[in-house]
Amino acid sequence: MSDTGATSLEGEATEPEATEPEPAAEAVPQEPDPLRDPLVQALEVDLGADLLTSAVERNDVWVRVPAAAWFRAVEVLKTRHDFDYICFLSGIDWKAAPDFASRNERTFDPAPLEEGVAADGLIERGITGGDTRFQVLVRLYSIERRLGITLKADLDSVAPSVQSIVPLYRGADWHEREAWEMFGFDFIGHPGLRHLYLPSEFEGHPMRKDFPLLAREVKPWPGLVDVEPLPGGDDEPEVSEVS
Amino acid sequence: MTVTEHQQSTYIAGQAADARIRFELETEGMTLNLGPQHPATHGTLRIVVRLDGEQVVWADPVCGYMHRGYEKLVEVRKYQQITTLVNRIDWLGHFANEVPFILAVEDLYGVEAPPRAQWIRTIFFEMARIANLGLFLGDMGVQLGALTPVFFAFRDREHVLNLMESATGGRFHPNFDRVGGLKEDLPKGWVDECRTVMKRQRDFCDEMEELLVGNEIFQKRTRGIGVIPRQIGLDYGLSGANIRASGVDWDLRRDSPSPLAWKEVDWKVWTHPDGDAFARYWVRLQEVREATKIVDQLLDGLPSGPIMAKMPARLRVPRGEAWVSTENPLGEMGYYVVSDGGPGGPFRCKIRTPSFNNIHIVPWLLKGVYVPDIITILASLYFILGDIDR
Amino acid sequence: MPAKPQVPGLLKGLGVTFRTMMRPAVTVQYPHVKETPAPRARGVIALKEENCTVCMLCARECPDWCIYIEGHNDLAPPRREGGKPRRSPKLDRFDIDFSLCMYCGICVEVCPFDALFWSPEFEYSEMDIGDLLHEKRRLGEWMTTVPEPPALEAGAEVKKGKK
Amino acid sequence: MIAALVAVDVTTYGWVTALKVGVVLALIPAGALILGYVFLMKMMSHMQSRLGPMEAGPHGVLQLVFDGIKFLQKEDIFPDRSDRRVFALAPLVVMLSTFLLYIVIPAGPRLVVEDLDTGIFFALAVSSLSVIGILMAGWSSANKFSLMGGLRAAGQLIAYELPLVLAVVGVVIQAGTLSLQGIVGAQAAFDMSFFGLFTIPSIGYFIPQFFGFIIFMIAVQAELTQTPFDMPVAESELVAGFMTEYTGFRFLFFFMGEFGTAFAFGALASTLFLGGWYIPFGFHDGLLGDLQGVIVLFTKIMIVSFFVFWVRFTYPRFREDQLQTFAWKWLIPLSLLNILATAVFKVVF
Repeated sequence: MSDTGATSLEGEATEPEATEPEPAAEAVPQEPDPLRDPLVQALEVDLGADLLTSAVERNDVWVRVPAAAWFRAVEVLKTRHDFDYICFLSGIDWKAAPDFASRNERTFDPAPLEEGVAADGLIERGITGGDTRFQVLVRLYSIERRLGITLKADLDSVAPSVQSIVPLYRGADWHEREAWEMFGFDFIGHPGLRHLYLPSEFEGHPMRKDFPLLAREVKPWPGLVDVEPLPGGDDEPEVSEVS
Repeated sequence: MTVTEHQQSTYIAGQAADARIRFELETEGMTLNLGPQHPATHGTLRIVVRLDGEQVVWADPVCGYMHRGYEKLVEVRKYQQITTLVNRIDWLGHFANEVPFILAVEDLYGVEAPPRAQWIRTIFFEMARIANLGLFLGDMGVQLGALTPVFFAFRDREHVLNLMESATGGRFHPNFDRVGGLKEDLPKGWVDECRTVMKRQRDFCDEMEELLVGNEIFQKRTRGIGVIPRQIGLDYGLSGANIRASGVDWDLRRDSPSPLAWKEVDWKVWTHPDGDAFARYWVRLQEVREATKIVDQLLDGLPSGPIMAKMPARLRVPRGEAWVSTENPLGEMGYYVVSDGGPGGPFRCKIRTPSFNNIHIVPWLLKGVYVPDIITILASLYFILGDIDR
Repeated sequence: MPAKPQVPGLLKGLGVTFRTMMRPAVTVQYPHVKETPAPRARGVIALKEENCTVCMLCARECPDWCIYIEGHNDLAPPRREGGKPRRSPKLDRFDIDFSLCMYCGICVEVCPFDALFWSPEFEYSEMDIGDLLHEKRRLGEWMTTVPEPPALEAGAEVKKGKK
Repeated sequence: MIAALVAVDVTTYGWVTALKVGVVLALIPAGALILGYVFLMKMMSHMQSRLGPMEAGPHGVLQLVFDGIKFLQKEDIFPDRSDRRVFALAPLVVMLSTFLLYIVIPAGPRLVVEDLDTGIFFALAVSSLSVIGILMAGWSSANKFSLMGGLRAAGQLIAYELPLVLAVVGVVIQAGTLSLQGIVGAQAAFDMSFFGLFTIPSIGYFIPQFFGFIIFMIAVQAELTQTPFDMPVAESELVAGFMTEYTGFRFLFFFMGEFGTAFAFGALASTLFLGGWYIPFGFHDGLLGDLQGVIVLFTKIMIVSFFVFWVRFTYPRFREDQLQTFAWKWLIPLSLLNILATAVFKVVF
């Protein structure tokens, strides 16, 4: 279970309430959702222990499974609950983002430890929590039941890898190639992991948080030029900082 | 004449079988590069095609020539700045790109735009559809060789863009959507102007019907070509008119709970059983007509009132995740926005674009197809390069 | 066996093109006849220098970082005698690089002192891209082309005090 | 005609042919310019609700002239792995076939370069020369797209050569002679009388030979690689088909070849089916007859070309195999039937 106290939910709570430690997110228990709760129950029956956390929030179903049970979970969803439409598959790098917006000079340096950033520098997770740096997520949709589900799995921080779901959904091929290219997730059993967008000799994984965005390094921020101090003025140099 | 499932699979099997036989005869096929500068690809998509005579043995789209790295750029910008960036993804459906992002952020922030803003957003959304699909109706003609339809499309699309410019200031990039409402209200006389333009768009649709849909050569070139069975389409994640042309009755405007004003308007979702290039053209033609009807009804019932909810000057979106997808002109476009509660922009923003999946079916679809049909199929799938490469 | 082409489909197409030939053309001969863009069109940004207090908000909010501002503070006579001399900021340099600008309008909107306006002027293309960097004087000149904001639609709620 | 005006000493054979060759050489670019300007520039744009070129000269009349000059000063590029001689020769071969077509077309009682008594046979034979030129262009420009354009052109032009010839056979049977001057004369003398009820003064064979006329026009559309049959120059697939690699005056040759042939085929169609330079009233011989013949032929060409270009700007393009099946399975049987019917009528009446 995640140690960072994200939404953790045990057992058969009929209506899963999202207890957010932070006051910011609304902690009101959802009213029972007739459409989605049976699905969550059915998943709990099918996946059993593999269903780590699940939440019905913002009229959507979010489920987190361990990386090992990834293929099985997707297979169960496709065969038993006829989720026949693959919306997208992507990844998230939960490392704390260097905070660009609020400070004056937008140089990139390791992020300061702010509130909400756990000890190991991983930022507070979203709805279904998680404990490693990388997470892969897929969103499936069932056309008849007009129902969508987002499946997440934590991947190991050093060598993130997971079973490829191309045998189940042919549409996942390019999504997985993009995730491999951008995040460095290795998809076992993928027909041909090669670069989708970037030139073949490109090293590094751009979407990782520690990959610097060079555009912001090359050009100094025009806002740096502050109103220079008063000639012989008495007060300290005027840094017009409106924040 | 509609193409039954059996007919379609025999056609594909026949084509593929011929391709294989010739392949086994070790006749040295020709590898052809369609693109990245090619008149048939909307932008810079390159398709490496291995031909045997005029038939395709395999095809492999290569994209990335227009990869601008949106998802990375979005992470270093504030919410206000992102709407400008985001409406450049699908540059024909200008306003329709901003809406799902703004809805996702409003969902995270917990604010609800006033009804008048929601109605005007829906009007602009449908006008983006008319402008986008209007161009497709003409463009499909020019891909098949008919020169005149595309000029009609551009001529009548001008009025929709002028309307957008008079209201938002930008013809292609309105940047008019704000978290919590819209930037400004409509200028005087805009509503009547809009009604005349909608009338003109319906005449344009009738012209297209007469010029292309009824034309026997057009039907011969598109019926039974590039047939996508329902299950294969869903497997690849096709959305929008491409999947509705294969008989899937699914439209996010009706099926997903969206705060915009589609519920207050009665309209019909058009589908077609065949799933071939003709069906896709036909479905989009009906969708444009339907969109003009929607806009008319919206204009009649436009509520009055404020245009912007009360918002703080400095927007701080609380921590959380949200996924909102809407029925964009090209298909399902969605944003998965993760906010870390910080002052800056979103922590992560996955942009799900329809053309990415729509083009993913091309290798499967182009097997055993003639060269001229490659262009017909690509034109009928109607992708925009900005969508694929993001 | 291609189906025998029935006549109506093909002839209707010919009918459409013939009808269009008879109707007058819609194209506008640009250099001789000029279309006036809508009053709200975002053509170029005009600067009203008196309003500007060098608060750098627009430079900071611009996504493309294409506004370069330099200013200094002058000493203005104190409001009340014996008080501290007032600091009135003066603008030295206010350049907008229109080759980078993507016309999003955030600077015009975020400016708290209403110093920046949109003008629908669009004929300012240059031979050399360097000249697209409009300095303060040039932005001031555009002020004359800024139209009155158009009246709002019937159902709109006019905000109080909005200019 | 000019020969009659000029002093006697130029009646030697050498001078007359030189004069005729000069006239025909001037006719091809003039024909191409007129057709190009009136139809490709003006009519096409008005059909697409735009004005077309307006700047060059009043109403853009000199547009094609300036285009020509522009092409002349363009750089003459040879693709690097192209076969230079064949690449350079291809446009000339295409121009050759256009040039030879003009020899047999009569524009007045005495205005014909050479009134061969196997006129129409010669014209059709010569018109298939352009296939070789197009193939040479397609193959020699070392570009996959133009190779495909060239091969498609070969397949299409040969497939539509047959209906072209068979459609003409109907006319020849009815006229009884192969020479074009003879056909015009036969049409002049041919006035239809519906069982004595009333007689329509002869305006050519296109009423009795209606199917022949339709097949001929479709075949002409294909010979000129115009839109319902413009696979060889399919802009949206092969960029510009066999002409992709050509620049400068070589492309100008192709352009003139294309519109020159359109002018020539327009003349051929009006001579075979619409009565050529002859109209029932007016002068028929002497200088005025010639003048009137030229004007009448020109208006008939304009009418025929109007239909050809009107179809070109409206229809999408056939796919290669549909195009072939349409020719082999539809046009050729129809034209054979037409010949049979004409023969039967010829014998009965």
